[in-house]
Amino acid sequence: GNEEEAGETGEAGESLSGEVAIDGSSTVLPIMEALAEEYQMENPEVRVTVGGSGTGNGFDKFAAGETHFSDASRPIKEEEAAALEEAGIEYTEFTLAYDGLSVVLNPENTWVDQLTVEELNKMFAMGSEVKTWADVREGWPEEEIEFFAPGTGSGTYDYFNEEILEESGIRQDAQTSEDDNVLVTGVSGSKNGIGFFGYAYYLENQDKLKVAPIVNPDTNEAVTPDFDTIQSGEYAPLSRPLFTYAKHEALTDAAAYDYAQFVLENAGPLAEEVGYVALPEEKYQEQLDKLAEIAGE
Amino acid sequence: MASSSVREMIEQNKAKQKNIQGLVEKLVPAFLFLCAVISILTTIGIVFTLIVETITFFQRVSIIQFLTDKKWYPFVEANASYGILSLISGTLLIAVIAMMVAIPIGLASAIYLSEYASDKTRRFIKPILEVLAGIPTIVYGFFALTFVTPMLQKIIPDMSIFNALSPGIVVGIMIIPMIASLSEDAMSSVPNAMREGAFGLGATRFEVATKVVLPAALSGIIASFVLAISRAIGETMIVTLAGGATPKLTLDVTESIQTMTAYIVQVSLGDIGFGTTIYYSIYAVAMTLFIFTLIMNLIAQYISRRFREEY
Amino acid sequence: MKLIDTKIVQRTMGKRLIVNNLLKGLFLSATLFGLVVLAVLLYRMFTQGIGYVDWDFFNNFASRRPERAGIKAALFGTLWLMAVTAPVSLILGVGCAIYLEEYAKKNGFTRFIQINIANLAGVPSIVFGLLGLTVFVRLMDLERSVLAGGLTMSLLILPVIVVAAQEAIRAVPKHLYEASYGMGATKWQTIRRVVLPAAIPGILTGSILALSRAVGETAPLIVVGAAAFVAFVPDSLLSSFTVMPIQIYNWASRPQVEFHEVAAAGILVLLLLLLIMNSIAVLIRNKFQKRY
Amino acid sequence: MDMQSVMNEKKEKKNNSTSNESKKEIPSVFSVKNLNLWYGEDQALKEINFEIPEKQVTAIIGPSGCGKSTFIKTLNRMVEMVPIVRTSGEILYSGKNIFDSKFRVEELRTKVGMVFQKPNPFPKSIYENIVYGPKIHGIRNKKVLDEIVEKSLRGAAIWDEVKDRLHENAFGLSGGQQQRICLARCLAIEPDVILMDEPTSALDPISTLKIEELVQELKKEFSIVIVTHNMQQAARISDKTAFFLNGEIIEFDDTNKLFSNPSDKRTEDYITGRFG
Amino acid sequence: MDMQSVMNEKKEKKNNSTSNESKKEIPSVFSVKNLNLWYGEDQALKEINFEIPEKQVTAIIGPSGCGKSTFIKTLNRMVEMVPIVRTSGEILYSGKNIFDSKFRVEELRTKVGMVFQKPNPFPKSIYENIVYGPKIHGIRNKKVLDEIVEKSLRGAAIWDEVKDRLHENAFGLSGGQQQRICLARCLAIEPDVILMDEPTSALDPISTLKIEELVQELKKEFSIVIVTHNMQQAARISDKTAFFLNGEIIEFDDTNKLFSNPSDKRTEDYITGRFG
Ligand SMILES: Nc1ncnc2c1ncn2[C@@H]1O[C@H](COP(=O)(O)OP(=O)(O)OP(=O)(O)O)[C@@H](O)[C@H]1O
Ligand SMILES: Nc1ncnc2c1ncn2[C@@H]1O[C@H](COP(=O)(O)OP(=O)(O)OP(=O)(O)O)[C@@H](O)[C@H]1O
Ligand SMILES: [Mg+2]
Ligand SMILES: [Mg+2]
Ligand SMILES: O=P([O-])([O-])[O-]
Repeated sequence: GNEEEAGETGEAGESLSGEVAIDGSSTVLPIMEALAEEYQMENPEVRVTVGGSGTGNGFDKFAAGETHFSDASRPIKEEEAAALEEAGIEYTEFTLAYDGLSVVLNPENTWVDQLTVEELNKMFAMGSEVKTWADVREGWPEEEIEFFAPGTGSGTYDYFNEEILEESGIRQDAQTSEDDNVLVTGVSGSKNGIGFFGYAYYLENQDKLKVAPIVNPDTNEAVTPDFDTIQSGEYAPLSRPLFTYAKHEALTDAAAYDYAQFVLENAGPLAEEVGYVALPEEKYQEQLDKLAEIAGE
Repeated sequence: MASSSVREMIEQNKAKQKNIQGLVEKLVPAFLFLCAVISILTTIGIVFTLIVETITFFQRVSIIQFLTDKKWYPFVEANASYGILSLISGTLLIAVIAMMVAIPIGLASAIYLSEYASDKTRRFIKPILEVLAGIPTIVYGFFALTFVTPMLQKIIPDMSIFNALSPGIVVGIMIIPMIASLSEDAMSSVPNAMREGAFGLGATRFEVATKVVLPAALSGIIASFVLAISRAIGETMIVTLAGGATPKLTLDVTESIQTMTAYIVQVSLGDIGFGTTIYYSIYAVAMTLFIFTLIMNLIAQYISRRFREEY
Repeated sequence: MKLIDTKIVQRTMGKRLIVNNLLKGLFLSATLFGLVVLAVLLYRMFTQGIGYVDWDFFNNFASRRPERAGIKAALFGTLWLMAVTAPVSLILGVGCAIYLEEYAKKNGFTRFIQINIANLAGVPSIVFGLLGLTVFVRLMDLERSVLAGGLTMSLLILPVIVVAAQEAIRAVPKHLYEASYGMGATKWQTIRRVVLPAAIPGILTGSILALSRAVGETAPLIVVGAAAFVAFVPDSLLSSFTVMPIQIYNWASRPQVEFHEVAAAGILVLLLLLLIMNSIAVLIRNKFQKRY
Repeated sequence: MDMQSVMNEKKEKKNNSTSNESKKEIPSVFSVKNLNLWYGEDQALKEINFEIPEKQVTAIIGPSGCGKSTFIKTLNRMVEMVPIVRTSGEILYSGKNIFDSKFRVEELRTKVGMVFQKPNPFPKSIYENIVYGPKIHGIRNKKVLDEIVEKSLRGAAIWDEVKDRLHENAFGLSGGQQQRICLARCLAIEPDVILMDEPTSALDPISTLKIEELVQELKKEFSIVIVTHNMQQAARISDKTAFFLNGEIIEFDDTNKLFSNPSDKRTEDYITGRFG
Repeated sequence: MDMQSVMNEKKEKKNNSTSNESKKEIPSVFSVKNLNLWYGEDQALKEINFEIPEKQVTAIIGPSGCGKSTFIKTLNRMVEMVPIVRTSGEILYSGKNIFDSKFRVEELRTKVGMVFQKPNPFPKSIYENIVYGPKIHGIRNKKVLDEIVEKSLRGAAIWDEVKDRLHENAFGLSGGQQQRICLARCLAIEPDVILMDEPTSALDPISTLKIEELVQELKKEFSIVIVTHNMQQAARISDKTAFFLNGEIIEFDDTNKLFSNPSDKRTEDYITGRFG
């Protein structure tokens, strides 16, 4: 179904050419890659490059004028907005989908049934005393934990830092990478590994990973992330929206505008396909209208 | 055609060509000189960029911290530590494991090829061994991550997926041909008269190889080791894929580590913004790496030059 | 009076011979170890990857679905990169070699260049990447383009080409120079019409081997920058690009087994390309060997 | 050593043998004046004074290491390929000193061709070998080049042997043929002088004979200087002979005279085989 | 060639010169029987039959390429270092065929030492050179080794020259000294036989003389086989001489007899300098 839909949009933009440069969140990368892939098939003359160097790193490039769209797994920070203003770059935020930031374990880990926000904090926070599972909860084995986390340039890190770690920063011996695939490889390859990243990466690698249910502090019930619990917000506090920021100046270019349209028209189904939760249909329509408005200016 | 015509034609052409030819003869060497100078410019470029950015780095981070701090954690500016020791230790750990694999195997291969193998065998095996050296390192990295590590995990169940042992072994495999080939060259150039002398005393082939040929070829062999260490230190993709990203001072080969090269790749992949301290830190790391390998290369050159004309 | 105890000699003889044979076996197995690893490596890449190598693999771009993933962008990216690297490194490298062999006086400066080249050959490739990043990407503002990557690679393999070309030029017999000078040829005429044609097989062989190193290099290009997802063929020197090793790295670092198979398929294509390049080098060498 | 009998034959052939007086009349192509040459510290040529006559064959003989090759290479300044060479004195060629800074060595070598001890064809086709000289001197016209090739190969008496395989590699030829190709290559730019440094020493007797006949033929048009360690050869083919010893020119005279009645004791010792 | 005068001197010195009859009495160390040897397709030794006497000096002479080196290297099977070598026939050493598959070549070479044409010391100290043999044969006792070194160096008449620099590199010595070091190295394992392949051809006359005197001395304890291209040397130092030609043994007899009254025409031609 998706492909055909994509096909129609593509035909509208026939004979378009140009360059579209995208970078930013690695959480958003699977959606954006899928979008770019589908779009490129219909519009081979438009050159779309997609990077996944992390939300923060992405904004750096955005401000440097190197990219046209900047993906983000958290809202833009004040200092980033300031930098953009200084560079004279006008932009608009578009929401693409919802994500449930997933805490994952090795499948051989049989003892962790659920984790609380406090336990996560205790494990991951900077200066943490936790070395083995036994330090987290009594009765768990005395085996050394291996921590895997997104790099500090990523939105996921920022989000986790804010919601779980209370801005304390992450423990320094954690294995960090901006590439979430590396984290998957790490956790799936180490019996005592634990890590976190976007839901899509968990879903894609379900056979190699085990996801930890997180206790919702409001209801005190352990919730496993899935489409329903993320959409409903039950999976809290780790549910979050995913964004892309578009540069206004770029949208005056036919190719970039066409691509933006394509993104909003197809983000829902493609997000679901790669493992995120789509927004309600009308939200996409609203944003399409906003897009037309910006381009119309 | 009159016999004088060629001569005349040459005369005429000479008049015409004289200036052009003179110019060509002056311009060409100038251009070629420029080409040669490019090699120096490249070195200057490398040293200059490294130094300039490293200086900026040291304006922000004290060189004392850089050299003595035991931790390398640059990612949170507020709480950063820049102790190159942990990256160096990771690098050396890999190099040591690699040499433990490559020296015995490489040297044994060299001895076999130079002392035991027939000409035909040698001509057959040596090029095949050299294929090993020509395989792109990314292939080795992939091999380490998807084949060697899982195999090692079966033996050492506690081993982390990212560890020093697996990439160390694979780097070692990669440099076997280098040691084998260079050492074999050194051993082959030991004159046969020396072997005859030893055989004439009733020595076995093994005794000739180890007690006569090996000592005589020692300088060439050591030079090959030093060059191989330099390669191992500079190797990037294998350790990036299979070594992990946690710089630490450790001798535990089952743990994840980080090398200097892997750090540079990690930061480059994240596209760290121009002007941040992290950005400058990769130059400081690269400078350290450059100095290490430069020293190694100079030592190798010195050894092989100093001891070349021994017999 | 006899100091040598023939009994000891007799006694140790057997032991020594056993040691000799044992170690011969050991040395042989060490030699075979390399060959076995090579065989295992190739076998694994083959069994993992061959299923994905088909026409579509060459004709498709990168994809989030393994079965649709192809290497077209990377393959063309590599070819584009070579289109920059080959001429630049050849011209500079051969030029430098000619200068050193034919024009340079044997003075300190020449020796300095020579040592310099030897050391450049030992600088880790990732450091060249940083040079490229600073000089080509930032200073010359070429961005993360084919040109920037190609120039970086040119500098990387320059020393290898210089050394190979020097050796080839040195192997041209002196009597050919004499013949040419004897006809009233100028120095450059002699070099261009006599020396280079005679040295070209050697130069080509060395250069192809150097270029095949460039084809397989990953690290410097990661530093210079090549995007994660590129689904088009570059169309100009300033276009962004990806190359085969980076695409393979991308696939290899994904956790899904299917992508590992795609990576292996990519490796097979890369090895095939290298095999072709090396065979050409060997062919050239054999064809032109022993001409004088 | 039947030098005498060779001489006698020769005398019969050449009835108009040149006398000391007639020698003066022949104009010279090279006038060598007080030539000294050093390889670094070692002096290889000492105070050479010497007139090389036009359209004659001048042979240079002497024991190994006496400076024959050095001298002949000095005539086209080929000796300067050895970087440590220093010279003093002068060599006049058509009135101009070839060591003069304004004198262009390429021009000199265009006029003064050279054939070497070992045949040294380029690793190209026969055709390309011959046209190499004309081409570097700017002659590009295909028809002219074809003519030059035929004429030069005929001049070197090898046209019939190779005319059907002009585009084959010259390396496929025998040593004697290669040497004649080298000679033809030299003739192609129509020099005035041809220098030959032991041109037959690497050849078999039959090829040697061919080259010797050729030299006799060529002297009608060219002035020839030939170094040889074979005294019979010098006696057979040359008009004048110079005897070198330890970098000095000991005797220079008509070939007949030098071999039959040398004026210096050392020459006599040498030609009678007492040393060398 | 004043072979005759050398002979005369020699005869005077050795009054008890061995006659043909007494020859039979001397036991032999090597009995060579129908030995043939091929390098690939080329036969280098043809049907050699030969008894090498104990505690005597046996010289082997013959023109270059006749197979002298090949033969002497066959005696300690050193010739097998060339992989294409094939042999037939047998060589008995203390009654056993050295080509026997059970015969250990290392053992043979311990008993049969060899000194080569070019001095080939190991690039180690003089001391290390001498003890190399004893050490590989399992002798580790430092005191014994010290004794061996002194005894061997004395035996090779070089002790006084090097006793103060035993731990310097042997490469620092002159050629003649190096050769005596090699001889000492060979003596250190106390062989029965010493093979020498033109041991003095790379040495100056004085060193040569020293080695020659040494050989005379050594034959009291060892059987010596020496290849030489120098007939005077053979005449001076050997008791028996074998003349090789084209891989065949032409004549083998007492040195006196062979040089003064050769029984084969070819031997005579060779020793009178008619060829070779
Ligand atoms: N390239 C060189 N560098 C230094 N000395 C040289 C060089 N070429 C020749 N000589 C020396 O110059 C002297 C004359 O050499 P030359 O080659 O002219 O002798 P020649 O008469 O041609 O001998 P031959 O008959 O062996 O060719 C010799 O003593 C030689 O050692
Ligand atoms: N390694 C080899 N491979 C093939 N043929 C060989 C080899 N060594 C020697 N020969 C051939 O065997 C024959 C005998 O050689 P050998 O060296 O024994 O002669 P020689 O009498 O010692 O001569 P010289 O006096 O020159 O040392 C020669 O024809 C030689 O060409
Ligand atoms: Mg000469
Ligand atoms: Mg010999
Ligand atoms: O890559 P991020 O989505 O964590 O910024």
